[in-house]
Amino acid sequence: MAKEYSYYPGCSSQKGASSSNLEKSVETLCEELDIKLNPIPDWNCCGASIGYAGGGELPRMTLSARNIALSEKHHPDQDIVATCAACWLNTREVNERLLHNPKLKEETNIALQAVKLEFSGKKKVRHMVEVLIEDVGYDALAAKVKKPLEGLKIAGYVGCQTNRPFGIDGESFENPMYLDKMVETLGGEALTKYEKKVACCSGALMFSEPEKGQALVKDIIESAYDNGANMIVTPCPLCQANVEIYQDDINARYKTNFNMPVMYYSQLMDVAFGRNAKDAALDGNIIQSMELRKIADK
Amino acid sequence: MSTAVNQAMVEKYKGNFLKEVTENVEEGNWVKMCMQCGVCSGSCPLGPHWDHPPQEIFMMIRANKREEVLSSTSMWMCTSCYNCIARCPRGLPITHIMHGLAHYSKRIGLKPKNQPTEKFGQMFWDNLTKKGRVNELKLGLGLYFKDGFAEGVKVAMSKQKLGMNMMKAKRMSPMEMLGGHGVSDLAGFHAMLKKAEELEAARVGENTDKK
Amino acid sequence: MKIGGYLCTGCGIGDRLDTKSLETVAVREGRIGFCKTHDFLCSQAGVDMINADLAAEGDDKVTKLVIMACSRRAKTEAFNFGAVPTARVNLREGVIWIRPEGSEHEETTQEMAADYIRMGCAEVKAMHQADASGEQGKNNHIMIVGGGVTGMTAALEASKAGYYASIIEKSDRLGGVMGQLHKRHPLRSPYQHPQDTGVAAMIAAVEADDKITVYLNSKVASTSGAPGRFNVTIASSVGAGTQAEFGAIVQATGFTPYDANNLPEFSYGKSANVVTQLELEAMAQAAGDGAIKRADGKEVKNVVFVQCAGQRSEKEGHLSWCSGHCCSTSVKQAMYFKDSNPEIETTILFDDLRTPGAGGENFYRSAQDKMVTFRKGKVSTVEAAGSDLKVNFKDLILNEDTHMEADLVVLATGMMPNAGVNIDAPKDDAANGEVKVPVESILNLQYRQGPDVPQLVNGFADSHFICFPYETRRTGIYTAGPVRRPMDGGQAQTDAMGAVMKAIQAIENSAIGRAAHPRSGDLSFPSFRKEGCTQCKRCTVECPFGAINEDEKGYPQYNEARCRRCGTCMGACPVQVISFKNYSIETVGAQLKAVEVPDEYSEKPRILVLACENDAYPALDMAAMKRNESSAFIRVIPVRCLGSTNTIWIKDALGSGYDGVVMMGCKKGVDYQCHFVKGSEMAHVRMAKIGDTLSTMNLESERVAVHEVAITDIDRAPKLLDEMVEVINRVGMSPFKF
Amino acid sequence: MTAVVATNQTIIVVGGGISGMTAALEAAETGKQVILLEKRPYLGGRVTQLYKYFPKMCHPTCGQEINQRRIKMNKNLTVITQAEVSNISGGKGDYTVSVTLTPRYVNSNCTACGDCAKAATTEFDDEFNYNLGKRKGVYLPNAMAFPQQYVIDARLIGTPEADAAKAACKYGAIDLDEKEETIELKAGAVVFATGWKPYDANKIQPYGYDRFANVINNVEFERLMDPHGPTGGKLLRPSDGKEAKNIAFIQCAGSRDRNYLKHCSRFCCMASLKQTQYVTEKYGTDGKSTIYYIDIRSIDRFEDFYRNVQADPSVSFIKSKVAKVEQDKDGNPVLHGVNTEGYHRYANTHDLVVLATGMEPSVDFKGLPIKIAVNEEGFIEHDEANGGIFAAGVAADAMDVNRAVQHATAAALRAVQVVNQVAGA
Repeated sequence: MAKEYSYYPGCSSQKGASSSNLEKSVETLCEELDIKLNPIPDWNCCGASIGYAGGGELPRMTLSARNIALSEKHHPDQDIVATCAACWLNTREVNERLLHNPKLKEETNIALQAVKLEFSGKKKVRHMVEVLIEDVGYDALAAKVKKPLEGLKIAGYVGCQTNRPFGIDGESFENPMYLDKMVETLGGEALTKYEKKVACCSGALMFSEPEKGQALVKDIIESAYDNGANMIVTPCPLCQANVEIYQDDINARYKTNFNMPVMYYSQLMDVAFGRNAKDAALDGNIIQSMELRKIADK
Repeated sequence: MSTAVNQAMVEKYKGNFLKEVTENVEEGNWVKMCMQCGVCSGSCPLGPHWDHPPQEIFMMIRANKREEVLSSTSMWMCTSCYNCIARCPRGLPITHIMHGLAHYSKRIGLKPKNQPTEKFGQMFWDNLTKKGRVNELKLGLGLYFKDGFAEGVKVAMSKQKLGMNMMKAKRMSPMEMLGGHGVSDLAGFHAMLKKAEELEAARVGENTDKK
Repeated sequence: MKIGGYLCTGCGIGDRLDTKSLETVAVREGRIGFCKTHDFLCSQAGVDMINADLAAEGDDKVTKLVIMACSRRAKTEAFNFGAVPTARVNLREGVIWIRPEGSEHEETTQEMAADYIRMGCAEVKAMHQADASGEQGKNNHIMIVGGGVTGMTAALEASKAGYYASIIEKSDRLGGVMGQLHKRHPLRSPYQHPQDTGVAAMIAAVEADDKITVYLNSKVASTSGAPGRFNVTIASSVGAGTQAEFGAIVQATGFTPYDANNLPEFSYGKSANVVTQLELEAMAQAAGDGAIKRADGKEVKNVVFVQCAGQRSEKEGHLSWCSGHCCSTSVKQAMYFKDSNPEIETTILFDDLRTPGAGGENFYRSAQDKMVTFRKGKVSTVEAAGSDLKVNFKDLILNEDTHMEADLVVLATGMMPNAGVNIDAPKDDAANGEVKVPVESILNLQYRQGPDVPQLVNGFADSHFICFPYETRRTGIYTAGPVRRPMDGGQAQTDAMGAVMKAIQAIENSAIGRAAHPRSGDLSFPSFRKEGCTQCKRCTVECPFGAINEDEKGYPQYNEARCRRCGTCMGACPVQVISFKNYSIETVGAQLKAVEVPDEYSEKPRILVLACENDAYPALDMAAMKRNESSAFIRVIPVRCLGSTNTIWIKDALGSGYDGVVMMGCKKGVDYQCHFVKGSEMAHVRMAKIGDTLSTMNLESERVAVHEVAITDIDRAPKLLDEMVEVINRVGMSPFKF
Repeated sequence: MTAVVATNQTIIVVGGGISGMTAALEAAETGKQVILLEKRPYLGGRVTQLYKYFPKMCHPTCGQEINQRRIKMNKNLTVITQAEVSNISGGKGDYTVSVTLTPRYVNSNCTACGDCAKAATTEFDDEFNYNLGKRKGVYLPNAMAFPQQYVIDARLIGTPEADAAKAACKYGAIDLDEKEETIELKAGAVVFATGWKPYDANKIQPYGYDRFANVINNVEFERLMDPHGPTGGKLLRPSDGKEAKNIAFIQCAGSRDRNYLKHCSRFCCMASLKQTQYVTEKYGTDGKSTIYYIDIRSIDRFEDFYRNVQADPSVSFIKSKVAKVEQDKDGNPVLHGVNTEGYHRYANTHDLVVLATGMEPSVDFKGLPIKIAVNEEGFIEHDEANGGIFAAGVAADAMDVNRAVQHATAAALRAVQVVNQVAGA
């Protein structure tokens, strides 16, 4: 029987949005692993990490609270799962902050009366990666591998928000290993000494402070090259976008020749599990990994 | 309106900025717990761009440097990487405090002028609250035009290739221009946010009334 | 009377040495009763053999032993025959483990072993069975000087252990400084709020305890005697004095708060609103749990605490040390304000905030939680402007000179010990024009070395030893609390218990005539031959423990229970009339004379090594365990302390043809490591003068070397001996070989 | 071994480090019957692994020598090594303590001649050197080891090597058939002097102790200085054996931090100040020490020591909790952070980083079979309800050696009070 979850896709995963390839590849992955993601009906934006300029504490709390309340109403027995780092972080953080602050919870629920919802805080808010590690397990993932990612040297870029402050699987904030373990599970070579594993890509500040942001991304890519990587893999859509799509700008600014593919873990899994390039949404990447495509096309 | 709130706050807290922060800023009640170890300041990815890193801001709050703190660009440098929270030996939710201070400075009208993150952040908020979900295309275009039309055209032109790439990869859709995604219970959504904003404003107002 | 020799052939001794010939050396040359061999002497069978000889009757009865086996540090328990005079001849670590194998070394190695056997035999002949000191007496009564929380704790805990205590308190009440406090730091988890001082309950407990006598308004006018028989005159300022006998003494005389009048820069004395921490306690006490009011009756609204006021400073008139408690005290006092009214502004200006341990850190956090403001800043001045104050300081974080307004400033001033007279102070203080108020003695000890316990640094009466914090240099007298070291009340109470433990131990040991630390259990004690004494007083002056008084004619008067048995007096005596029964001029002198000195042309020099048994000897021992090679020409004699080395030994050695003498003692000076405090230093002083002797003998001064050796010098110690061999190679063999 | 006599007037001291030895000796030298239990095969505890003590810069083995001699000469005191308390029952003045003894495989016949070790070849990590070096499976734990008897590593039992060691012993000292056994002892009072363990630096992830060879902790640094230690007393860094001359000391590594230990471990400031002087001792002005700190807690007369170190031109101080350590291509640790005195950002390269890790109690007292008061930090609190069970030294709070000895002396008194009451009753 399929494992079912109350799914919070988030704005970037929508059709035609910046991480629609993550959405697609996760969809494929769920088919493979017999996982059913039930979208939270009429979900709204979580406020991301930059919402604070316009939104105060309480309005921002209510955003996620509404999503949680919707999930509580429609999927009472299912954990909430998000694929986007910021979506997961915000939802989980709001869940915990409301539980620890009765006043805030009370006010949030007053606001939620406007949509006839109530936040009770009984939900577990999880990241898709947690589902894979804890509910599926590395062994089960390994068992699914049909086309091992042989010869691929992969820098696991965990970034910030799928890491801090909650962590995945109790791992270290400074040196989480889960991406590396996944890569190895899929038959690839994990570059475990990759120094920029948890460095910041500048997040939303890439938009407002592009020079500062690109300086950070430059180091992230450079370190991957120094470690001999064929590609970077990440669980975070904003990390993926920031590291992938500005490489032209960075090359212009720093006189570099970066052309480093930045993939999602879900895309790697789809390919390793034997799915084709389309199912793995490889077309969704601006910089293609020929090596990965070759395996997908095998 | 902002300046009125500001005046009321100055009046109310009479040089006790720590108390003002404690009572009005998101997670501001944690500021008193800082022991000035500086681990947050050293952990920030955009650290070199902070005029005053978090630990110093906490000290400035105790030293009643109200204007200097609230008009600083520093808090707007936060990338929400959570390094500071993860490492703080006293458990201060520093990321949230930075966000809180930034928001508060805006609320009472002391925010720095022409701060790009402040502008972008507001744009983002307006974008998401309009339909309940973010319209990335409009947001992106808005960003290009944030410094005026001429500047916007220039930026947009320079970003043309990026945009084309994204469209080619089906990660950006021109259809968004025509409406795009949104929540269906938009009225309820807006009512909810309005209520939340009222409650929050009342908090500050309530505080300003209290002597 | 028979001396039994026992030669072990185990651990390679039998393989490396010609033990048959060693037996002959022991019996013929060492002239002992017999020499038995055993291939495993430390085994039960070996030890049983020795015990059987000790238990024998008549002519067969053995009364002294020469154990020819391993180092005295090895198998100590097996070869412990109580008071029976025993020489340990070190053939294993002392010979075979430091000498290489091979036929070319056999001769010198064998000679080394033979000499050590001769030495052991000679030593044991000069030894006598030690008997307990004659001056025994048990007195279960402890005198406790000082009736503060330290003194009261000491008294109550002594009573709980079944001993009697008398508290001598100079004021008219018990309680000391703690009794003047509003509240004290929390002592139990979660360490968040100030707690009741408990002083009233403690005073009640003291008063109710029939084992405790309290003398208020009293001072110690005179203390004479020794552990087990201290004779004390207690003088009262309100009535007649008392005479009493005590077994031991705990000095808990506490501290005097630093005089803030020395801090005019903080307007102390100029403004009534600048107060010390102790003065704030009085204000808080007056307020109860209500609002704290200033002298002018105004409620305090904005208080600033200035940490390290006049302390941690090298300025003239300031205290150089940190008083330890003051950070926590300010934290506590800020809470007095915050707990009564959270609206009161409280700021603590500190440099380093020192709130250690589990309790300290929690207490600090709790204060932050109560909105006490902490700023890292250095205060330069406090200005009084009318009734309000302006505190000028440098904010060290924001790196700027700034100021704060306050309506009350609290100065965290330091602790100055009440340790009485500094007996080591240079006597010529009056000469450099300084007029000093004479310090009153606390104990008025009728000791040759002065009326109070020696002070360490900054006037505190602490012990110098890290491992042995209660080793004050006056046996049976233990200091506790802030007189010893700056500390807070909780620590002082623990300290009081430690001091009481040592006091009880001193009582129990003096009752049976045993030495106190570090030679605990030693029954021997020094005595002198009056006929030979020249009343030169060197022994009384040099004794590190003040054990020896002088009678009216200038003869030494020993107080065995005060003595630590180091032998410094024996080393000091120019006419060699001082000795222990089992350790004397003869026991060492006979050993060095027993060595066979080959003639000048043999190319076999002889080097006498006198090594401190606490550090240098173990270092040589451990060097041997590592099989570090040493010269075959050394002959090592362990000494109790290098301070016990009498120059006659050096003269005798050089006069009898030794080519060099190496002395190894512990580090001296400020950070001395000598377990007898001054022993090593005295030896150095004496040896500095040996040059004259050498030149009258026409010998090169390099032939005598004095080294400071640490127990870890396992590589260095053998090298120092090699250096002497090189010296002899250079200056030639001694002409005094006969 | 089973012939130990104990009554309800006996004091049992658990832990044979400096605190336990002190508590045991002070009571025994007052005439009390004392049994001292030690988990390791030798006495002395952690101080035996230190090079020098602050503030005197003297050697711990010096006091250890005196204490061992006191023990050898004292017939009131019985020492049992490789002994752990497995159960306690009863109450004040009448406890029954079960003690589990693990085999040493070497009995008191041992003369420490070393022939057995010569017959052994297999090497194991040397615990005495915090695994920085190796030792044989048949070994004397350290040069000062008391009892001075060899030990056979249990991992050798059943191998030909163990048989070879047995065959090499001429004194019948090796008994390969020794088994674990449990004995029961009566006691009037029990003193826990179980000491501390260094906080596990692997948990302090930003400093990379688990990832970078040249990040070590403060107890390991002591071993590098010891002439008996793994480098023969040279300051060689682990990655490449290069002499470490530019050394960073990171204070509060795991202390004063809610992510790790909430408490201040009290001794670490002084320990690092002391260790800067090791660097100066080795290299003079060629050495360089940098202390990264929050507050320097050189309390009471230790302030003099701090002042002297401040005057040392090779030592500098940076008021900063280091944010993170990275490693450059040559294996040098690079420290990132902000000097908070005036806001100066740094990225400093050093040869070696020493983490001033804090103290945590080595025993989980909450898990004891008998209930006693334990605080949030895991230390035993003094409480009348603890009956005749007392803490000595670091079992009660983080503290330095000098204080631990004071505290242990006080603990001895508490125990003496109990047995005197039993005797008087």
